[in-house]
Amino acid sequence: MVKVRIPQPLRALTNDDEIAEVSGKNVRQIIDALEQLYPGVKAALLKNGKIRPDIAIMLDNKIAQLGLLEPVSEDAELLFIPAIGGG
Amino acid sequence: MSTKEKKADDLRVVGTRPIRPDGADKVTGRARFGDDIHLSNMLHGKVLRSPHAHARIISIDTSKAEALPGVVAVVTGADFPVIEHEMVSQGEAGLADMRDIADNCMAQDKVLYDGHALAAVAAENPHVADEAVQLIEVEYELLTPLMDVRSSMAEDAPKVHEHSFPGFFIAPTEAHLPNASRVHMSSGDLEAGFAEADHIVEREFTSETYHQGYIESHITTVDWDSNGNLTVWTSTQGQFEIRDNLADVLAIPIGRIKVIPMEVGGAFGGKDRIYLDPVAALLSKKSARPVKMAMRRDEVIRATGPSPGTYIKAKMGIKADGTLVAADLHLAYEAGAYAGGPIFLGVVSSAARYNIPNFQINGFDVIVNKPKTRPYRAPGAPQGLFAMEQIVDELAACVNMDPVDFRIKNLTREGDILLPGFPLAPIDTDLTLNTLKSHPHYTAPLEGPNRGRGMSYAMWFNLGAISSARLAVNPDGTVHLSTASSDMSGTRMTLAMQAAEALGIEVSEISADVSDSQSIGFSMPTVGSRTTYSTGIVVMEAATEVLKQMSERAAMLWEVDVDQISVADGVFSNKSNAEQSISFKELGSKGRDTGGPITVHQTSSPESFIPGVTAHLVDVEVDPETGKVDILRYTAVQDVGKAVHPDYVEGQIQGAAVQGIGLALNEEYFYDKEGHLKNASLLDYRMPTSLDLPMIDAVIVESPNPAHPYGVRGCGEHSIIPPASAIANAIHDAVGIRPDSLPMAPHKICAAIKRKQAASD
Amino acid sequence: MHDFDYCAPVSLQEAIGLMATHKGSANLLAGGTDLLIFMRARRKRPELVIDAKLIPELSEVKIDESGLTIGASVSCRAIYENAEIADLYPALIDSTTLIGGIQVQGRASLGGNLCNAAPSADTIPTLIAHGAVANVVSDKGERHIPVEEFCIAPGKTVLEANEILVNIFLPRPAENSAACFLRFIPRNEMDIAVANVAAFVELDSAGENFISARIAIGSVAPTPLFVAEAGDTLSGKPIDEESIMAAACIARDAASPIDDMRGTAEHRTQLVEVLTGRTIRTAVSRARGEA
Amino acid sequence: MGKRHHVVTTINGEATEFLCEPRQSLLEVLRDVLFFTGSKEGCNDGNCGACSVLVDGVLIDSCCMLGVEAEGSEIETIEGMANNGELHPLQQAFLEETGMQCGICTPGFLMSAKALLKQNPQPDEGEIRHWLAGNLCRCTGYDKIVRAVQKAASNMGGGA
Repeated sequence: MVKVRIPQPLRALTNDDEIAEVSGKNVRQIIDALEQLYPGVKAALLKNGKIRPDIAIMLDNKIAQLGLLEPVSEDAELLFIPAIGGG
Repeated sequence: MSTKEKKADDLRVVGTRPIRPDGADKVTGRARFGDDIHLSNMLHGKVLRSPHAHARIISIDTSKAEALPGVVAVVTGADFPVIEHEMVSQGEAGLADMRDIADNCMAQDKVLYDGHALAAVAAENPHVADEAVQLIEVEYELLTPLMDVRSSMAEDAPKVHEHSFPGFFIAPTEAHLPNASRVHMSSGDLEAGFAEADHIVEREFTSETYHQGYIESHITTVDWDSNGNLTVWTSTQGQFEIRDNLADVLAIPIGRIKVIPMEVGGAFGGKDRIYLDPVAALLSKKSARPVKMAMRRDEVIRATGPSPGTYIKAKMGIKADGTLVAADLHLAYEAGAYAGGPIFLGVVSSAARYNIPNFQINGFDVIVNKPKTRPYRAPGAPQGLFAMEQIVDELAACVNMDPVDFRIKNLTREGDILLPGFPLAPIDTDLTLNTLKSHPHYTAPLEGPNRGRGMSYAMWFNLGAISSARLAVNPDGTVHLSTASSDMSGTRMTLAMQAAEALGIEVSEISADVSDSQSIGFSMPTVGSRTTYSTGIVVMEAATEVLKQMSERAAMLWEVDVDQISVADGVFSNKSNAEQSISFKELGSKGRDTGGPITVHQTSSPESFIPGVTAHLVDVEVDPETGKVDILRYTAVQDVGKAVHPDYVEGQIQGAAVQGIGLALNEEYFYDKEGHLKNASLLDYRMPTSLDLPMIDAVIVESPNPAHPYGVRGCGEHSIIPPASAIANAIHDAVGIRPDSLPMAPHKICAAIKRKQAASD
Repeated sequence: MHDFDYCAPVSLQEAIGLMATHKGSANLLAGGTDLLIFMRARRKRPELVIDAKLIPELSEVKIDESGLTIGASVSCRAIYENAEIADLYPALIDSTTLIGGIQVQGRASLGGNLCNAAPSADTIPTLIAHGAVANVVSDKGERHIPVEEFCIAPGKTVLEANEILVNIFLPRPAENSAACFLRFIPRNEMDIAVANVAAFVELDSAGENFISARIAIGSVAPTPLFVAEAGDTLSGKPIDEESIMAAACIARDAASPIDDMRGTAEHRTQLVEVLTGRTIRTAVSRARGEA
Repeated sequence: MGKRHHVVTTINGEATEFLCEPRQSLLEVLRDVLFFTGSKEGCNDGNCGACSVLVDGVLIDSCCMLGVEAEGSEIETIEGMANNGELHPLQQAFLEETGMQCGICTPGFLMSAKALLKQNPQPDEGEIRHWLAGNLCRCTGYDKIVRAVQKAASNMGGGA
């Protein structure tokens, strides 16, 4: 199972659950699985069929580069964090 | 092919101090910056800017300007295509609404700050253009300006924008805060945390808007040719950002735009976005001639940058043993005239460096009638730390702990979970603080009245993100390195050094340049302390591929399998015949005979969120009669993983620390009540001069970053963060007051000393 | 910048003629460190710019028994590099070494600083403290104007549109006298005074009592201000903190500063008191030959 | 457009004539008329020193002087600092001590430092900092610039 840390803005949809365990082989499947558990999550995370531009996905402490297509290993930990930078 | 894994102490090139390739041109005046372009038949453009902070544009009449002899073209907002409101990722520089970006280049319906562009003229020379601009007549309906975050967040504040700026982490607030969006992060149980605290300190802080202050203005030259192709010569941190912004704002295909990066005369985060470029493009299109536009200094200050002013309320609690147990931060940061300031970075940098089990941060991105904020070296961090590191100092004193020991007790270490939810990547955070504590400055006597010492500790993350590099082995066996990473401080050299290290050749064998947007693959701009680290990794990936292809050539020459070829220190050897070995240069010069020249182009995206930490120590002397603060001694310790070129690393630390000293003591935007900026010059915007500073002792420590082959961490931004809080702590040590407002200008210090005297009388 | 004509007369007569015929539409140019900036900012739009640097009378420095005459276009740098001036008028050195950076000092003139009439001008309080006189000519004749009467509002002087400031005369300081100028700025260089003060003191031969004093303050009123009472209160008083602070308080009370981007009224008021005390103390040391 | 004046000067030792409008500053003339683009514009009001040149041996900001005022003057710019390709000791020291990052302020600092060493061949740190205060650098924090000037002074053995 993939461990997903639920970011603050989604917790209204997850009844304040902070961690969800779902299965999936890539980010798209993980989000679909989350949607099954917590309806509305998918619409919050996606825009025009893509991960919203202000969200970065962190998989096992590395920023995912492939968006929804990023492969996810079986016991991975997945995190949604702000896409941010510096000067 | 087999290569030997390099250990840090094996490095031949990395860690040395060769002279940079662009240096000779820079000391002889030959280096070509944005303003050094002179094209045949070129016109000069100038911009009309709003004198009002907030007004509706009723009408613009350009007829008199057009009639002035020498004027060739005039544009206004009406000449811009109408594009949709769409939130886009501005790369790692944050999010933006593309329509807002266009509107910032040229106002459409409303002007939103003193200095907002609303028309432009191209003429035969800059003086005529300047005169013509003054002939443009504009009728305004004045609106109420909102000049600070608290006014903008007031319940009765007028709404600046009709459109909202929906984000995922940052959400529009309730209806009564029409100009603010909110980001919220928390962990633990705040109430319980404060309940178990033995000491609690709560304070409020404010800070004013300040600017990046690069000495080179914003300058661009655009040629819209008769085929509809645009060539742009500009001074920028990212030629691809300029290209992509231009394509969006002008609604033209990316393929028609070529951006040629000139030498960059300083940027610090402020040159990753279009301002003049689309205006010059439209003037060029209208006039069918190339157009150069350069901002005057007052335009740079009025209409570009800056870093946000803030209002911060912070409450922190510790147990009697000095353990931090709870923190509650309210951070309200100016976004400027459009949404999307550095609030996330303020939140993340405030939260990262200490373990605080019960933590809440509410961050607000607040629209005000000031120029749209842009990233400035560790955006959002100095302001947050000005608050927190002073409270930390106060809490340490509550329990009589040494300030360094207090921080060591609470600091985050590798693997600790940070507030956004991810663990801290490998770094030896103790090393930096212990180094500061054992530095002679820490225990040096500090005698004399009104003198004090203070310290501060900061953590910042550097970006990875996409870079491209191309290595070409020349017919004589020398190597050319191209990247797309703008070089503002010597990165052509630090990248060439990494290439030389990886290839096993001397750095003098490598030439390096920064290519235009059509000559190399996409790269993120030079931001976020990423170039030496991230582009460096990509360069080394390319170098590995070069060695692989050269090994194949060696195998071909010696008629053996490639697995018989070993490479070490620039020499290819045949494992099966000890007699056969060949140097990189010799093999390279046989390129034509072994299958043609070798060129490797590499694009990839190294990891982000590489932490770096820095601890600063400062001695000050306060003149209690005038409130003036003088810096007597300054030491900055920074963990840079591995210093590729130690001189440049010291330069980054020193330069950042001095910018931090500037924003700490004197730099600020001064607006009158109507929102007119009153100090838009380098006379009254007071950046530090050489006479305001001592030598800055930059101490490099190196705890290797495992994500980089040589252990490199980004180092460019970090040291701007601690100075304000370190100086505030030193002022407290000197005269017993707690500065609560940036900059710590003499009149504020004076007033605080008076208040303290009055209270003790 | 707007379009204008330029000429460089080589005699005072020629310049007087040009000023008379271009009444009101001509500007004299000395160092240009203010005029060029004002023209760029559209604060001045002369049709003719008259370069004053080739006019002999405006370029002269003369020291004799009566005092010091400095031509209006002489640069700050030429003043502070003059050892005789440094010896007799150290406050003038204080002032001229503080204007701008070395580059600006190479061009900026004493006359320009006076005619520009900025409330914060760094040479004017010193000139006032020294009892300097501005010598002015025009096609209508000569005028000799005490510097404390020269400025009438920010950027405005008593000069008529046809008049030329030729030079500034500073009387030779008496024995046992000296002056000092101090300004407060947030940086250490390249700034406009938040407040500034010049004090001239004459002591008795024992160096124990004030005989007379002249104090002028700047950046705290629409023009640089001669505070006669502050100096007068020192006359005949012993040199001690009580007399000095009494003068400082009078100077402080004469200030009527405003809040602006360079400082607050409250801070400026305090600075006048502090700087007055400090300038008097330094002037006293200099008069005693201690510094 | 304004009436142009004919101006005769010497620039870096070469007799040079040019035409300019009275409103063109010496900096504009150098950069846009004569294409000596080594002098830089940072502020155009005498507050950053990026356009520093020597006129008749005196260090000035070329943005604060009109081109027409240069009649009969000897002007030295950054382009004349190296001698036939051989770098001046200050230029060499700025390279060796990395007294620059972006490089936009560098020509101005070099001209200022050259004027300083001519007048005071062995300045101490305080004298260097005071003299260079009219030149702003935003990148370096001045530390390495001051060291470069010290090194050049030492290499020049006290003789400018």
